[in-house]
Amino acid sequence: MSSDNQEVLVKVKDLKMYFPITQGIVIQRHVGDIKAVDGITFNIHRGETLGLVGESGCGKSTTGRAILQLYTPTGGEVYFEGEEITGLKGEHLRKMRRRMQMIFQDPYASLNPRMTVGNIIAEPLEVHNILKRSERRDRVKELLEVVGLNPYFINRYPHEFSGGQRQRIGVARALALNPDFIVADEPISALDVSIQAQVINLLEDLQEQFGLTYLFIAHDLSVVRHISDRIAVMYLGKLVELADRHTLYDNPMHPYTQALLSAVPIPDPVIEEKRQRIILEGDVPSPQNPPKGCNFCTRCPKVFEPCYEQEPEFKEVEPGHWVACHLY
Amino acid sequence: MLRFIIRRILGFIPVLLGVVIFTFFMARAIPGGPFDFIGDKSLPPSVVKNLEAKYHLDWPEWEQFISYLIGDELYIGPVKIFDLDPETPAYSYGVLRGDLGPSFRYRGQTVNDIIGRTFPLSAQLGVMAIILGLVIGVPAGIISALKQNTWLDYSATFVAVLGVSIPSLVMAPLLIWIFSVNLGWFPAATWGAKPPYFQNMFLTPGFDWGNYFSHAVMPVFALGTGLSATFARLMRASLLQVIREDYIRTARAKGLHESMVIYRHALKNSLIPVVTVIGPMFAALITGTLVIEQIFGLNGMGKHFVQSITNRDYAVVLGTILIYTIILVFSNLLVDLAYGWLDPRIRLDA
Amino acid sequence: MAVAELPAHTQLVRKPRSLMSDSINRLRKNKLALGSIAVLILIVLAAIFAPYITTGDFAKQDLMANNTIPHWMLPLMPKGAEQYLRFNDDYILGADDLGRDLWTRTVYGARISLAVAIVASTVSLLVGTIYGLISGYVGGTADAVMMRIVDFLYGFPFLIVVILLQTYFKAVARRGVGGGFGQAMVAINESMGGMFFLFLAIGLVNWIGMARIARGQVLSIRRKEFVEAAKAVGAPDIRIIFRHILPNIIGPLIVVETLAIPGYIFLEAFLSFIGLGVDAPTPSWGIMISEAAPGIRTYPNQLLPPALALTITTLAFNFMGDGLRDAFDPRLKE
Amino acid sequence: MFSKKTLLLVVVIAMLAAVAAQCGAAPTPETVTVVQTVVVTKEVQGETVTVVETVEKEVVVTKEVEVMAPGKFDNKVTLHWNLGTEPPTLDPALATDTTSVDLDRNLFVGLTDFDPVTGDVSPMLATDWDVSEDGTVYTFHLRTDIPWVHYDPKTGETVQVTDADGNPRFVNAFDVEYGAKRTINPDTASDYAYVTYIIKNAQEVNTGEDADGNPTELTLDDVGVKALDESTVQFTLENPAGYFPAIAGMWVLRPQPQWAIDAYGQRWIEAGLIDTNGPYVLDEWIHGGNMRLVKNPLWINADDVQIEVIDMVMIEEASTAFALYENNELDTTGVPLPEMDRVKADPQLSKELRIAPVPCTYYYGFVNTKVPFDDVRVRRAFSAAIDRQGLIDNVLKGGQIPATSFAPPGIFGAPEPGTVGQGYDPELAKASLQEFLDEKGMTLDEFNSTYDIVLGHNTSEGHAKIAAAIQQMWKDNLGVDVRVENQEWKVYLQTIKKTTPIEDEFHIFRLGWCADYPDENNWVYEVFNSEAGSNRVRRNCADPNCEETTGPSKFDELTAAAGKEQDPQKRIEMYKEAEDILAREEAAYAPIYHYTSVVVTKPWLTRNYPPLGGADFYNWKIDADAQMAAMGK
Repeated sequence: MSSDNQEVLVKVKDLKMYFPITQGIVIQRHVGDIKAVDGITFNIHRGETLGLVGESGCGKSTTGRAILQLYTPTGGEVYFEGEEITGLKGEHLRKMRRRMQMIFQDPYASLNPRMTVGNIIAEPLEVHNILKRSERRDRVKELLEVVGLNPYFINRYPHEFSGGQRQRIGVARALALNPDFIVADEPISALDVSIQAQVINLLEDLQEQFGLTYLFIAHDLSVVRHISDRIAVMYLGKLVELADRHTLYDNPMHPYTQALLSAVPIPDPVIEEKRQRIILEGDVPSPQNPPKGCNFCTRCPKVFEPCYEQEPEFKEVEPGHWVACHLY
Repeated sequence: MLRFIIRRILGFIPVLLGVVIFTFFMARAIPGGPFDFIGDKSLPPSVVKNLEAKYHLDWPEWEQFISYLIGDELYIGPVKIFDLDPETPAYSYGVLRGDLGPSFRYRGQTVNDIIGRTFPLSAQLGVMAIILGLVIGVPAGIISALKQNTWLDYSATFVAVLGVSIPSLVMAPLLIWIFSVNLGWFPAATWGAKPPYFQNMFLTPGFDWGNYFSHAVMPVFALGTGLSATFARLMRASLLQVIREDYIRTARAKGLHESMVIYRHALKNSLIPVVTVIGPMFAALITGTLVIEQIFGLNGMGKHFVQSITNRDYAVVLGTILIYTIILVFSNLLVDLAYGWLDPRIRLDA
Repeated sequence: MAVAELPAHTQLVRKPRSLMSDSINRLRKNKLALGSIAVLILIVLAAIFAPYITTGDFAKQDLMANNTIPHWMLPLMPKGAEQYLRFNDDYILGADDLGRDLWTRTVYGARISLAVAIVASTVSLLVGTIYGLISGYVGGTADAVMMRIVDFLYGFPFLIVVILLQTYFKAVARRGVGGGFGQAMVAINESMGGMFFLFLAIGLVNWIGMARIARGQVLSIRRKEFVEAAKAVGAPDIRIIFRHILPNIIGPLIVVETLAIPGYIFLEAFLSFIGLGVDAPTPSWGIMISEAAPGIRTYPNQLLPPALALTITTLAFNFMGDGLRDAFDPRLKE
Repeated sequence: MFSKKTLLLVVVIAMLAAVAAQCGAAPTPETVTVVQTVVVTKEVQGETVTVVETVEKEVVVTKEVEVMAPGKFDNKVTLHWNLGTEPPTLDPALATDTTSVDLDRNLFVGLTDFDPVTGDVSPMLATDWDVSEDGTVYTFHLRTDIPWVHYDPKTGETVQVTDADGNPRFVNAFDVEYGAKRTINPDTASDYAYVTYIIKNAQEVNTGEDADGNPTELTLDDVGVKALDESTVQFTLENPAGYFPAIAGMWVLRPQPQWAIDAYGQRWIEAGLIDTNGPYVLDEWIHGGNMRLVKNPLWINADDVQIEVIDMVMIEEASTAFALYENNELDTTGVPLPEMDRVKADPQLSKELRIAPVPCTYYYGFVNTKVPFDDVRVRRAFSAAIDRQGLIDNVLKGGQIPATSFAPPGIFGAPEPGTVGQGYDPELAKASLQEFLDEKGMTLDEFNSTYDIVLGHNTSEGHAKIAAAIQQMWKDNLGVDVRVENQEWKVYLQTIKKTTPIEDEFHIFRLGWCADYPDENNWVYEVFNSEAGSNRVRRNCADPNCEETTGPSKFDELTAAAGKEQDPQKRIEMYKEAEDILAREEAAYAPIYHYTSVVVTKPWLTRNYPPLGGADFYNWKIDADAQMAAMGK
């Protein structure tokens, strides 16, 4: 699957998301920022699944939320179908929301415990005043069926469901508005392993069925490998590598990607035995005070002079393979 | 931490100023003045005039307010703020210089005198009552939480709730009747009326502890039982919540002895609600509890809160409220510091 | 495609259970709380139907019957009381020192105490919740400012403020002070038997704690993903506040408020003790107790009805509050 | 010589030090040197000049903590007494309340005294006095053997005060003059200064204004009080006043120790600082807690004073004080109203029960200009419908005396209760109201709906009970509905002022009046005279708000003349007539009862109940053995 000849659905340009830190005894002074997302640029093509991978706290969830305008980005632009959506407000933003949805990580926290499943799924319809009351109910039942739940569950409350079922409800809610683009924020990491595959399969089925575009956020490469067309690796608020999945898995360029990949078990005992784990030393530096030069220089096994001086550019080293590293 | 403390203390300034402003003008807004009448008789206007002149109540209110804050004989540079005959003694040196002013009702006594002599007793009573409350309440709460839904729990809860539900207005005369008049175990009153008591919070050589406690026991008990009930109920509720937390399960799973689990892991966290109520409670108690003081004839601060308002004894109203507020904000600060100790997740420098 | 885990017909059998119905189920099992609710309902009914179950005139004096007691109460009296007691079985609980029927006064007294409980807690719950919701939801500078205000007020000695306000309002009541607004307030107060400011003051004192708790709750709920989800589907703020946040925080707030009610009833009693309660001859338990307490050794029977009523009511509110808390906390589900 | 500013600064620092010492940690008694400003007269190069000087004085700033000094007061005849409240002051010039005044009676002598049995004026410091022909100049002749004493609480020694030259001080006419002028001095701001206004120029000096409201030229030297020599003091009055000897016995005119007041300022009344001249000295005063008086061994009649120590507590709650009494911790105390029935029935307590008179009267004032109380028949009906005895028997229960006129027994000129004025008369009440209704052509219902009659009282359980009972009597005897309202004390007193707009006034208000000095002038004249009294009931007013009067009526003339009359017998007659006019003919107010206090006294204590109330401990006796036995010692 080549990305060149495809329509760009979402374009992210130099996106920045800083959270201010204030301090002061009487007057709150702005003393610094947590740079959760610090200038990332990438495209998502219509119909593809872009996997976004990184350790906890690297800013991948923030990226997802910033794209959806759940956070107001500090800088940069996000385009949806060529239209800039950063800075949209009120009615315009609400209209745009119909086309972009999100699936959340925690199936327990993402459903309001005081609402019935029917109301939860119908909420998007209600908010956007789509369909008549009676029709909404039918639509909800339909959605329940689509995600593989019994439509008779419609009057039940979330706490009566298992984690996997709840995540299906979350998916149904995201589908209610027939969106084009869905950010799936670690949708399976809170689930039992046995359920994970079911949900992944469901998402894949739905993609096929409705022509969805996914930004699939995960913290380890093994999950995204299965579902993603292309994979982006994030470290400390920046993209370090972006390539289609085969390229990335076969030829990881960035030392961080290499380290991540070395941690993925390989379901082949022979190769698995030979697998050498690259153990990264030290901790992730604070996003409040990232290292000068390359973000990764404090932990990189292949670090050399320029890494401490200059920030590497995120450049296309091979066609469709973007890396931010001084080695290339 | 230090930053936090400094910030909080700086934050007290507007609170104290607000309290003083509010009280100052509110008290004066209430109809009637301190010198309108003696007993059932109205004073002739001429006499009232003399009295008001003496205490500068004939000044405009804002001038009275400024003089309350900084004193009424103050000069700023060459400008004399108040046109006063320097021969007449200053009526007040101002709150900022530690002078809370004179009492209108107790002529010749200052508010500093009144608070200085009533606060120690109220504080002793309050502290002892809180200690009693904790000593009874916390273990009772722990027991009923650990033995949840057993007869032990039910009876402890019942006694506790009963303790909260009996007004001290009933409890105090009942105690006097039973333990003083009928059994003759304890003196009915006169703690603080006669020695023994700590004055200025210090002990004198040869202090008679037995006598001291025989006077203290009934008021402390009357006040402390209600508190212990409150503590017991809070303790039970919060401990019940805490022992369901995962880390307690983990501790149990590690095979720790149950008492260790409770003592090392659960207790500290479950104390938070108790500590929360202690803050304002402490302030309220050590600045006097009117009902208890009234019935046991204690020379405490509580009655001055109410009496001074009735008497329109403005400086006493302000002085007592100011002291109360200071203690209140500082005990709230202590509570916040205690949070930090009880639950390290609560960061104080944020 | 994944399928439902159970065949369809088994789902049909069971009715859906909301958290609320779960809570009610738990509450049903708590005999003590249920009993308390029953007692409270009984007291409320007694207060509502006071004219029908009493003589109807709490101020009526039968001076010849002053300090009399019915025969059945004799065992409750201290020994030696026969020497001075006078009996009169017309009054089921006896008569006070002005010959007023204690039963009537106690029942009518419930009106005041319950009104304090209900009005003060409603005021406090309403003001506190709204304030906390706004502060917690809007966040940012508004939150900081609002919380500074609360911190500021938290240091305020409110009992004394109540006393000052009560004194002030009682003072201006007949004095034409305070202009049209003041007079209007006074008129409202008079139409409520002098209780309006009492309620207002008690409610206003306690909203601060409520606001703090509400804000804390809002903050914890606001971070929940379902709120974000609602935002993501484009739900407006109002909807998020009322549909998603309020229903999730109101339970604990009501519980906290229920547990605070005994405090309000006590505060009324205290204000009565210092002469700032309701106007005579309107009875309140607080007034009745403070009148009867000095005579505890001679006429304990006069102290007993209001003290017992007050104790039982606060007991019931306490047990009900405890029960509600247990019922509303899903973690306590065994 | 310091500049004034520097001086002020020094004083400030010294005071701050004193405050700090007091508030801070001072466990032991401490003597602090305080710099004070004093005005002294000095001989400078043969000339007498008055200069302001600073002097260093040793002042005890923290009172000694009593270490229960064993033996100090053991085996002394001791009275245990409840003051009931912290005395606001012991300064005779400033005292206003009965507690302070009672204590002053035991600490300071007056020019005159009142007979403990009859209440008549009797000689004390003044052995006799002359009155000038026109009745305006009173010359008092003083005994000169009463020593000023100083008591040292640490050693327990009482010594006679000496002057700068070492001569012993005796109470003399100059002390009386000083005391009177100090009271009149506006800087002292004495509440009771107004009772001295009968003295020539006292009013003008005290108010700082002459009769026309202009600033006065007069100084304290112009006030009509003058010590002619050590043993003679002369008072010149504004008008003749037959009651002046009674005023002369009041606390505000008692001799005061100038040297102590100059030295210690307003703290001169503290234990250890105070100089006194009465039967007792002040041993200890822990404010708000307790006070102890000790017998003055140098007192002229020391041999007659049997009680050596008076231990006083300040318990406000009557029922607690009563519990103390039952525990033998008090020798006498008041009986709380709710306990009355039990006390009366108790075989022992009933024997210890006494009813003591209190020179006060409880009354309901009618606002004479407020419709319908502008009609005498309505007022009379309301007054006659009050069953005073019924109220006393059923509500008050303290053996009070039903009042039909204003001044209580024991006041000079007061008629015997029941002989004149208006008492309970339901028939008269009904007839009187009916007459009014007939004239207006109203029914009772119309009366009730037309006039929303309001009875006001200040917030207090006791007043509320009385109001409730009388409200019921009016309902029963007249059929009228009266609303009862209460106000907080200070507000209430504002409401019932004569100057309050009539629409804000109650129709009926309750008040009490207590004797300042035992003479009718203090009663009917000062309270009800429409020309000179406070006249809250608005007698003789030309308009509802009483901005103009209709001129003096017979009552006003009678009471004014009786004050000036010198012949006691004539005065009694005149007051009797005035009382009758006020209560019956005008029915301007409704007298209700004369106060009593119901006290219990342990059998070992012999005490008197002077008609003017108060406690003259020096006349009391204790059987110490019986007391000790009861206390189990």
